[in-house]
Amino acid sequence: MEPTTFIWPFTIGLLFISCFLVIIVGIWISSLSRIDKSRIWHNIFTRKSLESLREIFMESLLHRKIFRKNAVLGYMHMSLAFGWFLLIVVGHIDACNHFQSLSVPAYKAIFFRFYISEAATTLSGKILAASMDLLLVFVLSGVMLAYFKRLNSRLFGMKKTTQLKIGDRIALSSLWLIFPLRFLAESVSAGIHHNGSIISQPTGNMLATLLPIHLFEMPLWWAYSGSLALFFMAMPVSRYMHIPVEVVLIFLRNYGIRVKKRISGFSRIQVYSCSRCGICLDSCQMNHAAIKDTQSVYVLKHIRNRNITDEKLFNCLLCGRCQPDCPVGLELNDLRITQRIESTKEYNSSYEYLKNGKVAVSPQTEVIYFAGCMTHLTPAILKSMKEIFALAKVKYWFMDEDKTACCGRPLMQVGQYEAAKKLIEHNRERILASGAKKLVVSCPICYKVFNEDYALPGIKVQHHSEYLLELMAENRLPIHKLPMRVVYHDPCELGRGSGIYHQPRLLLDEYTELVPMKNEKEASYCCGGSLANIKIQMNERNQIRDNVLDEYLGYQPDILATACPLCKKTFAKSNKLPVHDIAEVIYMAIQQKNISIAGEIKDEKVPKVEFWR
Amino acid sequence: MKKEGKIQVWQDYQKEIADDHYFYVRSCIRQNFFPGSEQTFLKILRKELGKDIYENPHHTSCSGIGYHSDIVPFDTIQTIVARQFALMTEAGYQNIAVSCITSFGIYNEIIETWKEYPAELEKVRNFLKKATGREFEVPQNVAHASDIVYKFREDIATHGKFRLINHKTGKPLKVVEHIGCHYSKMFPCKGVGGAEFPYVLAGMIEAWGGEVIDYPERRHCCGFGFRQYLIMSNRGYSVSNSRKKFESMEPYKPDFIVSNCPGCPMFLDRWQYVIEEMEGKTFGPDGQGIPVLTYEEMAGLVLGYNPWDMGMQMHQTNVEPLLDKMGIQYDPELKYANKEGKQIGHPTMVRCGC
Amino acid sequence: MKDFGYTVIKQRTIDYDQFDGRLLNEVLQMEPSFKVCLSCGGCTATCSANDLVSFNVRRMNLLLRRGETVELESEIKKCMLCGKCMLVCPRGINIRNVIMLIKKSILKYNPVKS
Amino acid sequence: MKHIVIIGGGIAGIETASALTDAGHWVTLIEKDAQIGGKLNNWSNLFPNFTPVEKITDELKEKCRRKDFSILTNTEVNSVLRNKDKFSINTSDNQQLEADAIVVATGYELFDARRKEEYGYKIYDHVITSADLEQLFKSGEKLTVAAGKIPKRIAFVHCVGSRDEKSGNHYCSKVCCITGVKQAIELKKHLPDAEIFCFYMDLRMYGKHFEELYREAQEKYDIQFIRGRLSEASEKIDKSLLIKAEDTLSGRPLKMNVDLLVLLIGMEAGKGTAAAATSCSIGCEESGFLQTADSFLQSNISMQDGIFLAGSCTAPMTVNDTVLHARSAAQEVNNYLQKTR
Repeated sequence: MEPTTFIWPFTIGLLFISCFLVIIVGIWISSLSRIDKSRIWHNIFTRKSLESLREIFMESLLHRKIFRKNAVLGYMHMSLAFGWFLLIVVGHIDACNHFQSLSVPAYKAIFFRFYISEAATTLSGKILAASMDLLLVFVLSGVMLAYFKRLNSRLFGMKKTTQLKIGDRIALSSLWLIFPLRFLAESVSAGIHHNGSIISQPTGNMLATLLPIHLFEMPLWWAYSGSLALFFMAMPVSRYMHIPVEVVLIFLRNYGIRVKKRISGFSRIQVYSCSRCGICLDSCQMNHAAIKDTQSVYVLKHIRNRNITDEKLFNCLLCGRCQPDCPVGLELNDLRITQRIESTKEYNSSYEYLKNGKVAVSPQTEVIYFAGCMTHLTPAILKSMKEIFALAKVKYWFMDEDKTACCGRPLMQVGQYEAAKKLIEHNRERILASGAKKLVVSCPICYKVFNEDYALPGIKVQHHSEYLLELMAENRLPIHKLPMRVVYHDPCELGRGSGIYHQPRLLLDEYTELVPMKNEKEASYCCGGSLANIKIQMNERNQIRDNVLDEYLGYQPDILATACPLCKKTFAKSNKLPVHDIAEVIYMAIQQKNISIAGEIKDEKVPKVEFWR
Repeated sequence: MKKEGKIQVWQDYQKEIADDHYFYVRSCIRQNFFPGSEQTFLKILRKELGKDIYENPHHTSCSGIGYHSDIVPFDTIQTIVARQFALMTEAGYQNIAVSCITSFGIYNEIIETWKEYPAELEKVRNFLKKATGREFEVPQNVAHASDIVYKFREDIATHGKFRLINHKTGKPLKVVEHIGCHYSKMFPCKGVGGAEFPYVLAGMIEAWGGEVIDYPERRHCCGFGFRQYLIMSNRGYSVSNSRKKFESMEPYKPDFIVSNCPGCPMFLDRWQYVIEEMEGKTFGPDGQGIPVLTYEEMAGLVLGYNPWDMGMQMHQTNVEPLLDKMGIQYDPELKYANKEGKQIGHPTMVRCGC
Repeated sequence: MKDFGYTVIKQRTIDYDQFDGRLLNEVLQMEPSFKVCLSCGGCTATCSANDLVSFNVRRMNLLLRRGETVELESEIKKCMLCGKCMLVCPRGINIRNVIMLIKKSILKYNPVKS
Repeated sequence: MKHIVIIGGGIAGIETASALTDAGHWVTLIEKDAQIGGKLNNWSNLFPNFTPVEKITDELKEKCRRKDFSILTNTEVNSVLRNKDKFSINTSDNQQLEADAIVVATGYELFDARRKEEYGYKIYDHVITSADLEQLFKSGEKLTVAAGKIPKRIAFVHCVGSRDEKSGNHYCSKVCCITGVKQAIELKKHLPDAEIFCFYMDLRMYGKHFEELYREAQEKYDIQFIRGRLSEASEKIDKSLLIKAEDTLSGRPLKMNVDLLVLLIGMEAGKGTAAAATSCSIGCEESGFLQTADSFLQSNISMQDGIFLAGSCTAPMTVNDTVLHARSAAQEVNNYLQKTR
């Protein structure tokens, strides 16, 4: 059979989307920084490209990460993506095999069954035809599941599913129609021309007995082509852009390109790569406060559509819980921060007053202790650290004992990078002037910024949990196990933010009975007090906190240990569970040891430990 | 505004004002600012009301301006005041009639001090005796000159040839009354009607047919404030205060302002010119100012006295619009003529068509 | 204009009738928790920036409520957003958002700028 | 059976009478007005939860109906004579009453706002007191100002006649702060578009739910609180009022134009209590309120044996404080009568 007019919608659609993609990806890549461009050139002909292909296969086609989260959801995504991919590949092979040519035009492969007048005769042809039928059924099973998911997302292990807009609706509807229409068109053709295979032929025969299928053949092929065309046309305004863009993302990511502190082609690529699967919704603690429209998936959508409001952008704890869950591996926190930088760039402060030199001159020292603003409101942490320093005979400079600028991290969390730079510069000069080798920090918020943004050559930045572990390992701290069950809350900025999971646990294991929990380390909760969220109300913070505390209470701990003054303050407000910083716990254990040596404890079963409130 | 409420307040603040035989003490500055006013007062009392009022040419300044400018100490001013009382006592008078509000305040302040601290009185008697050999009695009645005019307001109304009425429309003239701060703000019971709603000028205005305007900044100081004016760099404060009052009274379209203080009419009058020079702003109709009168001038106009005889040409804000409204005949040619009829030159005036 | 060596001095009085409430309304609408400020001054007492420069968080509320936009703009910039004040506030006011809202909205309403 | 005469038929009087009747005594209540209930009759709703006053007055009146004690309305006490343990009371209608004990429950009087001349009460058209506002709420009339306009901006002045040496009252009247907050909310409910300001020196939200109501006023009703005492009010040409105060937290003078000014007037001991102090020969404190034997355990005990004190004749009190004070007075009287039996 010769090409007929119904192929045109498909062909035009395909041409359109191909051109569109080439242009838009071209724009994005050309807007990358010179360094990023050179990264592409340096890596394109290396193993990294092959690794990218492997990753594309594993993630974009097989959806391994989703499989890990939920098998049915994984199967659904895999059947659609991998199934469709195979349909195209096998379809082309089938067509090439039939026409005995290596350059078969796309429409001939896509509408192959329309162009053959009889069933395959060769063995290879038969196998290919049968696999095509099976693949189509495989894809259709995915489509069925997708229908089902719309109706009931809980079956897929998801509490929520994303809401759709018009572009997405068109694309989604046409996507859902493509495969049933193809199946019907092929079956009807098989009923008329007997060119089907193991599934389409019986279906076609059955339809032929029931219906005047002659009348349906051409409309069905038209509809199939039309739905493909519609899908291609709707793609640029739909979430299905993620299909091609994710491929680009994987390559670029493997070449070492990351989201920077400004909106760039790469951040646009990340934004377009969001498939809006909604997996990020589930792990989001904002749900506990009934805030349901500020999660990453929605914010990325608004960023893409350029209609993001501050109310949504800033209503996020930046706890990063959603990030490990993202099947596309998007840098969700950084994308949001980049947008926050953009949104607040008009009004950064310059802190001219820092130049007036109200701060003390830095003394020469080996060790600097920087407590952090918040720690000044938790004197128990301060006192513990001071006592431990004294015990370990460490000479140190308490840098922010008085009159010291903030570390700058709280500003960065709300996008005020330019303002933060001024504070960083100021503090950095003071730190460097001291000639210190070590900077011990009690607040994870400060710790992260000192570590990542301060450029302190020759100075080791340590959170006090790392530092205390070091002192312990050097036998500079007495060890005494407190007979109490402790659960440890990972502060976001220390855990997911800086990868410090083990040091606090090693310490607590040594000094207490540390109880492991389900949601810890990468999956740990945010306390709800995060400074990154400037929109959330106090009662909403409390709801988030109480949810977390309720789960912790399930482990029946004696105390809750954490390593952040803000987490401590946040939890302590509820009075549900005594909460102490790790430094307090260790100092108390040491004290307890001293007491028991002195033989003052009569009843050993009752731990006579008093914490400061 | 409820009249009954005000009447209630006025009734609460009735003061005793002597009936006759006054020892008159003049104001230092009024004789320069409004030289005809005190003369008019004496004329009214002697000629119209037939009262006995005596003044001794040897009386001095009470030194109140020096006192309020932190230059004259309290002991000194007490002794100076005691000397005035000695002159009064020597002349056989017991009632003092004070022309100046500052002096009135000073006399009251000192007499009250002596009541509270008799030792002070003895001390001052001693001072005066040592310094001048004089002795004195504390006056039995201290009245401000406006109190006396207030007391005889009905008599003046009967003798009067004019009323505070626009003779063309027949409507009462709208009058802003401004009371000197030291009249009753220090001792509300010493002023007719108290400090919040003083009645001394309002009573005259009402008795003579005018309508009192009660505008929001009524209580506000004219801005003199002693050092506010006396030190040039402070004068901006003085103008600002007057300006605040003008702005507040402007919507009521007052026909004139009347005051019972030496400084207030001076500043309310002169600052209108200054503000016009600085900002081009005037507060009366058609770019005119609001005429500012002393209560003696107001009484004099009611009694049909020649405005130029009362020194009303000394006002910087022209009074002619008011004279026209009241239907008072005057000869514009004689405004700047001296007693011999010779022209003495024209001062700069607030725009008023002349 | 004649120079007398002095001029009419601008009043220190807050004239509430001249108050332009747009900035205040915008901030309160976006952050209603700010309505309940008691002017206790706890925020100022704990303020990290106040250690280094004269900066009074409590006064931001007053400047905003009295329409002192010019001063507000220069003052608000001093905040380092460390968040200590929020741990102290007895009324649970979301102070950091207030600061950010003012910084943003003042660009629109500052009479000097516009 | 012992006979007790109670002077004053307000909340304290009725509550004491009721409790003493329950304890088996014969009680006579003397009230100078035509009806009992005292000042409460002129109020509309009670803080802090907007309870309609009728709920309280109806209950009190019901107690009077149900319980067997005599009430002499339109009656005042002329003199009280002691004869050992007995009192002989002469009333204004020349009745002679013999009593074993007397309870003084003469209550308070509202501060006469005219005494704060600078606020212009009864002089300016749109200056009213908190009591006037209650009457207005009670009457259900629409609140309008000049030319039938609906007020757009309203200011409340706290501490009018309280904590003010110039009014002669050094004490705090206790109820005005919360009354102001309550009335501001009520006005805002009536006039949702109005701006409402409260000018205060301190806000004393000491009672149960008071602080919560204050917060609600800020949070839900946008009532603005400005710390500063009003120096003066002046009427403008359009009958609105120019008010001046210092915004003490900014440290600058502030002026604003308001359509209505509400003066939160305080409590004074009043003529009735002064008369009782004289006729019963019991002492007054400097504030004019009656002297109690002490402030803690004997706050119902007067300086005269057999004469007891109940309610706001001893100090400014809220309705619930008065009720409690009255009940404890009844207890004290009962103990006393047991002893003298």
